[in-house]
Amino acid sequence: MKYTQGQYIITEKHAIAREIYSFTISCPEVAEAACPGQFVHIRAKGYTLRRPISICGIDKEKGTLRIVFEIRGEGTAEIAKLNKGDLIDMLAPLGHGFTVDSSYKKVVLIGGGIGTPPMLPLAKAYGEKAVAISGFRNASAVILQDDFRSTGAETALCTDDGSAGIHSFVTQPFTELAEKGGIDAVYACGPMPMLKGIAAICKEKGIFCQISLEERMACGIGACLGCACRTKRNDEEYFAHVCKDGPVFNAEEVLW
Amino acid sequence: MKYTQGQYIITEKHAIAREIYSFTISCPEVAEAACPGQFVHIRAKGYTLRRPISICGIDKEKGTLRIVFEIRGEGTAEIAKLNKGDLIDMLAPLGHGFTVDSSYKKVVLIGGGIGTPPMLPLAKAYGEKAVAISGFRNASAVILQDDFRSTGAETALCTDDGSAGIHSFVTQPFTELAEKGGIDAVYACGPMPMLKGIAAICKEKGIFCQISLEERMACGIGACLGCACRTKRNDEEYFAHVCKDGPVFNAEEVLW
Amino acid sequence: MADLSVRVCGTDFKNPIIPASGVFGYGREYEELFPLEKLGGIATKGTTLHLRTGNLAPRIAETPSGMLNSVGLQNPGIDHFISTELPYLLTKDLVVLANIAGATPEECAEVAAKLEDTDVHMIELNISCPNVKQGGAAFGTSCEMAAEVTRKVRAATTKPLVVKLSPNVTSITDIAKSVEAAGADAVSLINTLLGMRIDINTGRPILRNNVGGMSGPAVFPIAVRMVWQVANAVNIPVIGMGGVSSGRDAIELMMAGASAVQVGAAIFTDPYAPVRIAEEMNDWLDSKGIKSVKDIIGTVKPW
Amino acid sequence: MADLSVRVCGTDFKNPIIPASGVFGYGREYEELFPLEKLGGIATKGTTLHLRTGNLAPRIAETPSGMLNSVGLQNPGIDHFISTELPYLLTKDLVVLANIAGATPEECAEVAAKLEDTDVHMIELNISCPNVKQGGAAFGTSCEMAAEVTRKVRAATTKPLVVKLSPNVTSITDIAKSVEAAGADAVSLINTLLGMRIDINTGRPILRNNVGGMSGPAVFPIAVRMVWQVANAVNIPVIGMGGVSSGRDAIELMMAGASAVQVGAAIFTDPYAPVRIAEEMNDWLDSKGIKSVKDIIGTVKPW
Ligand SMILES: Cc1cc2nc3c(=O)[nH]c(=O)nc-3n(C[C@H](O)[C@H](O)[C@H](O)COP(=O)(O)OP(=O)(O)OC[C@H]3O[C@@H](n4cnc5c(N)ncnc54)[C@H](O)[C@@H]3O)c2cc1C
Ligand SMILES: Cc1cc2nc3c(=O)[nH]c(=O)nc-3n(C[C@H](O)[C@H](O)[C@H](O)COP(=O)(O)OP(=O)(O)OC[C@H]3O[C@@H](n4cnc5c(N)ncnc54)[C@H](O)[C@@H]3O)c2cc1C
Ligand SMILES: Cc1cc2nc3c(=O)[nH]c(=O)nc-3n(C[C@H](O)[C@H](O)[C@H](O)COP(=O)(O)O)c2cc1C
Ligand SMILES: Cc1cc2nc3c(=O)[nH]c(=O)nc-3n(C[C@H](O)[C@H](O)[C@H](O)COP(=O)(O)O)c2cc1C
Ligand code: FES
Ligand code: FES
Repeated sequence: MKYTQGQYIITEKHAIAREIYSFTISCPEVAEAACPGQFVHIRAKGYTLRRPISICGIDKEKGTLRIVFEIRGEGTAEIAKLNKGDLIDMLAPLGHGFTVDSSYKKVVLIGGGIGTPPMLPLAKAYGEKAVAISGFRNASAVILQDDFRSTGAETALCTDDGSAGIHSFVTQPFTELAEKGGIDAVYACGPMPMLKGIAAICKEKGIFCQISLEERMACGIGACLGCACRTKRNDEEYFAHVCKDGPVFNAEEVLW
Repeated sequence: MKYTQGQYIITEKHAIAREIYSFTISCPEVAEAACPGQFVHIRAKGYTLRRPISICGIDKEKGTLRIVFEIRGEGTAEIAKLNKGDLIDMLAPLGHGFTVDSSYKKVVLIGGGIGTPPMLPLAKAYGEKAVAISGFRNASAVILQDDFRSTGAETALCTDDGSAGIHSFVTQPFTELAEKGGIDAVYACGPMPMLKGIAAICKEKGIFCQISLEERMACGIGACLGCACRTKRNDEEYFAHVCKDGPVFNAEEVLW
Repeated sequence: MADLSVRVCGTDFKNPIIPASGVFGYGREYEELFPLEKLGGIATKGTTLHLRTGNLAPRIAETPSGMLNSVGLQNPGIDHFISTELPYLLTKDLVVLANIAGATPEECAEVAAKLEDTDVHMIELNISCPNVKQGGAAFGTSCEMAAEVTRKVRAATTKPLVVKLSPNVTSITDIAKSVEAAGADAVSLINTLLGMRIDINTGRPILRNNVGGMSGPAVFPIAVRMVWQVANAVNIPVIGMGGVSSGRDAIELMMAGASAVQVGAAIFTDPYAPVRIAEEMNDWLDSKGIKSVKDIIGTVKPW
Repeated sequence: MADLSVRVCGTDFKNPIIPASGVFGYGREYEELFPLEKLGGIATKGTTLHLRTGNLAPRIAETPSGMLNSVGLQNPGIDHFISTELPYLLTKDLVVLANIAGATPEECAEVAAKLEDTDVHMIELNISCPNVKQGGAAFGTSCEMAAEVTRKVRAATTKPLVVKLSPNVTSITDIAKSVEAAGADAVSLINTLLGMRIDINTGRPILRNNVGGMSGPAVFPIAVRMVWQVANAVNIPVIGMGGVSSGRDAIELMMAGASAVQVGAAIFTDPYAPVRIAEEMNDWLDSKGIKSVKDIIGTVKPW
């Protein structure tokens, strides 16, 4: 199975910050097939288009997935109304995830805001080899720090206003780390300016960097060509699709 | 107040037959203003048009209304999902109700299928002076017979297949009653052929007859002219509107 | 409190929200629910020279996020409007747009002429109705017919003349330019899109008229596109409508180029829609620190 | 089990359901979910002479009961289609409609000519795309252009030729009659309606292309009306589409006159939509005791 569509039971629901929810979903076949960096495509009652949400946790033994999402508009508000015990309609797992290489000695995971959730499965995969840098607007938007710590990863927390952790953007602690050297790979998800900044640093230092992109989607599986993204492959421009070729891309492929 | 729109609490919900529900709604101002034969216009989540449903019970003391409706399509199915304690959005009370005259000695109330509910407030108003004839497809569709009996009205039950009560259409017991004479008024609601049949008998016997009509509605209050009904007033054709001039019409006014 | 007032063809509206013609009658029924003064204006039910009984029922059908209607211009005729409905509306503090229609250009002009001696504020000429002289095609579907009826009505009135366009055309900008050239002071759009539903259990169209006009949220993206195209094609104001059901929708239509916004089918879902929409617009403007709604008209920045 | 088979232009479909062009790619992605054999046919992604990269993103916006797209005919070109996609599809037991487009009538004809030596079952010519020679107006918006491109493609192919009509026109029956006269074997309709959405927080159109094509349940009543009008105006079969999302919708479109039904945006909501719709049609026919779906085509009884 590559992906499948079905209705799955929500086994846990938590509000983990203002308008941010965590769902644990029982979906054994999907959990079995899922990799870090992939996403699920969720149907919102009353809406034509599904909503793409990154996978934030994969428990193959329990057969569960975890997702963490923020209410950004009507569709996510509708999904947030679902409760523990309700069925959630997902097309999953979708997309091309992160490259996880067990030979890497040190990796940096950088999440900005609601881009933090997809970093968690990587933290679990790399454990103590990972440094997880997370950035948020302010203290009240901070999520998942305990989860990152419990994977054994080193963590660094930044806020734009200094109300929690370091008063800086994620690029500052990352630059410091990068200066020290020894980083095998950088993985990032978050707002475009952040991703651009990180990609530039990695390019300069010659560090392998993968980023997870967002685009408006219809099918979610590569059929409709809705989620185009300009990339470069073998020096030729290539219109890739975020849902199938991504959401994870090698940073150097992306034409910003 | 003529009518108002608001969200009201459902205080009771019962399934009273297959796909037929009874709601009791706490709405003191609406109950205060309501008369037998009027209807409420209910918003169904996700639908543009409201659904018109007759008032089946008015308790001015408790400040409640009762409605009884059948799932006929998507909108009524959506309304049926509401539960006790939920809010129901109503524009009410609407329309022109039945003429209730305390000087009448004997009246006949005739309800066919889901046209039975609006007869109940009349039974309450006339008590022992009323004979309530109800007709249904079969035994499993029978509703409200205990309610009619508890008003003191005499009741007669017909089913199309004889699985309960008399094996006949409502017109048969009604014709027998009409033959006996002494009827001051007939009130009826139900399928068109039934209403036509009753109106014809009343016309022949010279009995005052009021019927409640259905038509597809948008505004429900007489503004959009959506629910036209051909009628005759002072011998001139008059395009009446079911929501405002009706739903109750004097049978002789209607151009079938 | 943001300043919600707008000015269209020299007429001041205290806010840009106007119930659309046909959904609001002449205002009396909704006045039970809220004072008409809360509205910027009112577009009255399409009125013709003589009483019209309209089409047979059913005249209403539901569609996904919308509806069809085939009322067929039922109305009591212009004389009744002038004697009975207009005086009442003129006692209210709002702009009255008299929506008029006719079966020939001459009939439309005659209706407009009758309004000349009244204090009605504006005339909204509905050109989506069939032109009997031209075999029944709607006036609004050809530049020539649209221009002709506009010219005739223009000659009959000194009132601000708003011509209401049909969306059932290949190029609404061509029609808009024709009516501008023929003397329209403003255009309003969109009227309903022609649609149909069939009851599969009976094999009959749901509407007795077989087809009807579609409106409601479903048509909103078409309205935004057409308002944007027309606002960029003409130099007269555009009054936008079609599927508006929230303050955000109204803001969107104004950014696309509308100077004021009419609200139709949304009223059936929520009878307070016009009032709520004006309030939501105010809240949004306040949240963005925008002082006047006039500052957003036509501000969309195309890519 | 009702008989769901239909025959269009001499080609047999095991059931009337066909994923619409553009939503289903060349079938590979959905084959992960169900065997393509469950479909009556497939209308492949619109294919042009050369590879096209399409428009910049965002290309997708949501609308009430619908969506906008501005993919801009991204496709790998007809040679790639013939060498790589078509052979795969032809191993499946379904009818393949090759949807083609071009910037000039000549380009369309050239694409069709390339398909002549293949075993593709039908050609579906999309005339909603801009005609570069005529200043960029869509072929499908004038009878002359529609007829010209149809004639050129007709001359280049002996395959059954389905011409796919644009709904953004004043009279779709006139266009349908023109393409019939120019040699089309069937028409399919409707393509998308031009719409627009604006992000009011940025003041920018949501689509990078500013405007896009609207489809989904919102447009269904327009599709029913146009299918009904066209089926009554031409003597060639009509393939219906536009907003179909249930078996009941498909039945309704066939009663209006469609011989087969395409399913587009509904697939995004429910990827199994085409399969489910065929099953629902069967259930409904069985419940009514109708033996063959062919018995409902065009059976609507207008008032
Ligand atoms: C691969 C991927 C992974 C994502 N992972 C997460 C996650 O883990 N947690 C989370 O909170 N959010 C995530 N997002 C963003 C999330 O998809 C959007 O916030 C959501 O679609 C907004 O829907 P809405 O109905 O609330 O907003 P609306 O604005 O009402 O949505 C309207 C339309 O635009 C689309 N849209 C709006 N914003 C975005 C966006 N940023 N990206 C893609 N489509 C958008 C919607 O899907 C919908 O089709 C992810 C997006 C992508 C592409
Ligand atoms: C004055 C009045 C009183 C009514 N009282 C009752 C009652 O007490 N109990 C009850 O069960 N039903 C009653 N009805 C009928 C009820 O309104 C319809 O069954 C209901 O609107 C169907 O909605 P739907 O969404 O289930 O069906 P759909 O077919 O999905 O509805 C589509 C559209 O058609 C309209 N429509 C469909 N059938 C009817 C109909 N028979 N009358 C009017 N509009 C219709 C709907 O309102 C909606 O706008 C009454 C109707 C009227 C006009
Ligand atoms: C029931 C109904 C009746 C209408 N009658 C008229 C009319 O008489 N004159 C007119 O110009 N437009 C009429 N319209 C069109 C509306 O004024 C408006 O242009 C259209 O409904 C689109 O707006 P909406 O989507 O907000 O409803 C009518 C619309 C409806 C729904
Ligand atoms: C994302 C997308 C891409 C489309 N691409 C094409 C295309 O390449 N060629 C074409 O003829 N129609 C194309 N269409 C139009 C559909 O085939 C169909 O005509 C339209 O969407 C109406 O059907 P629906 O409402 O079921 O989606 C596209 C539609 C969508 C949503
Ligand atoms: S969303 Fe359809 S190709 Fe990506
Ligand atoms: S429903 Fe609007 S007039 Fe009756």
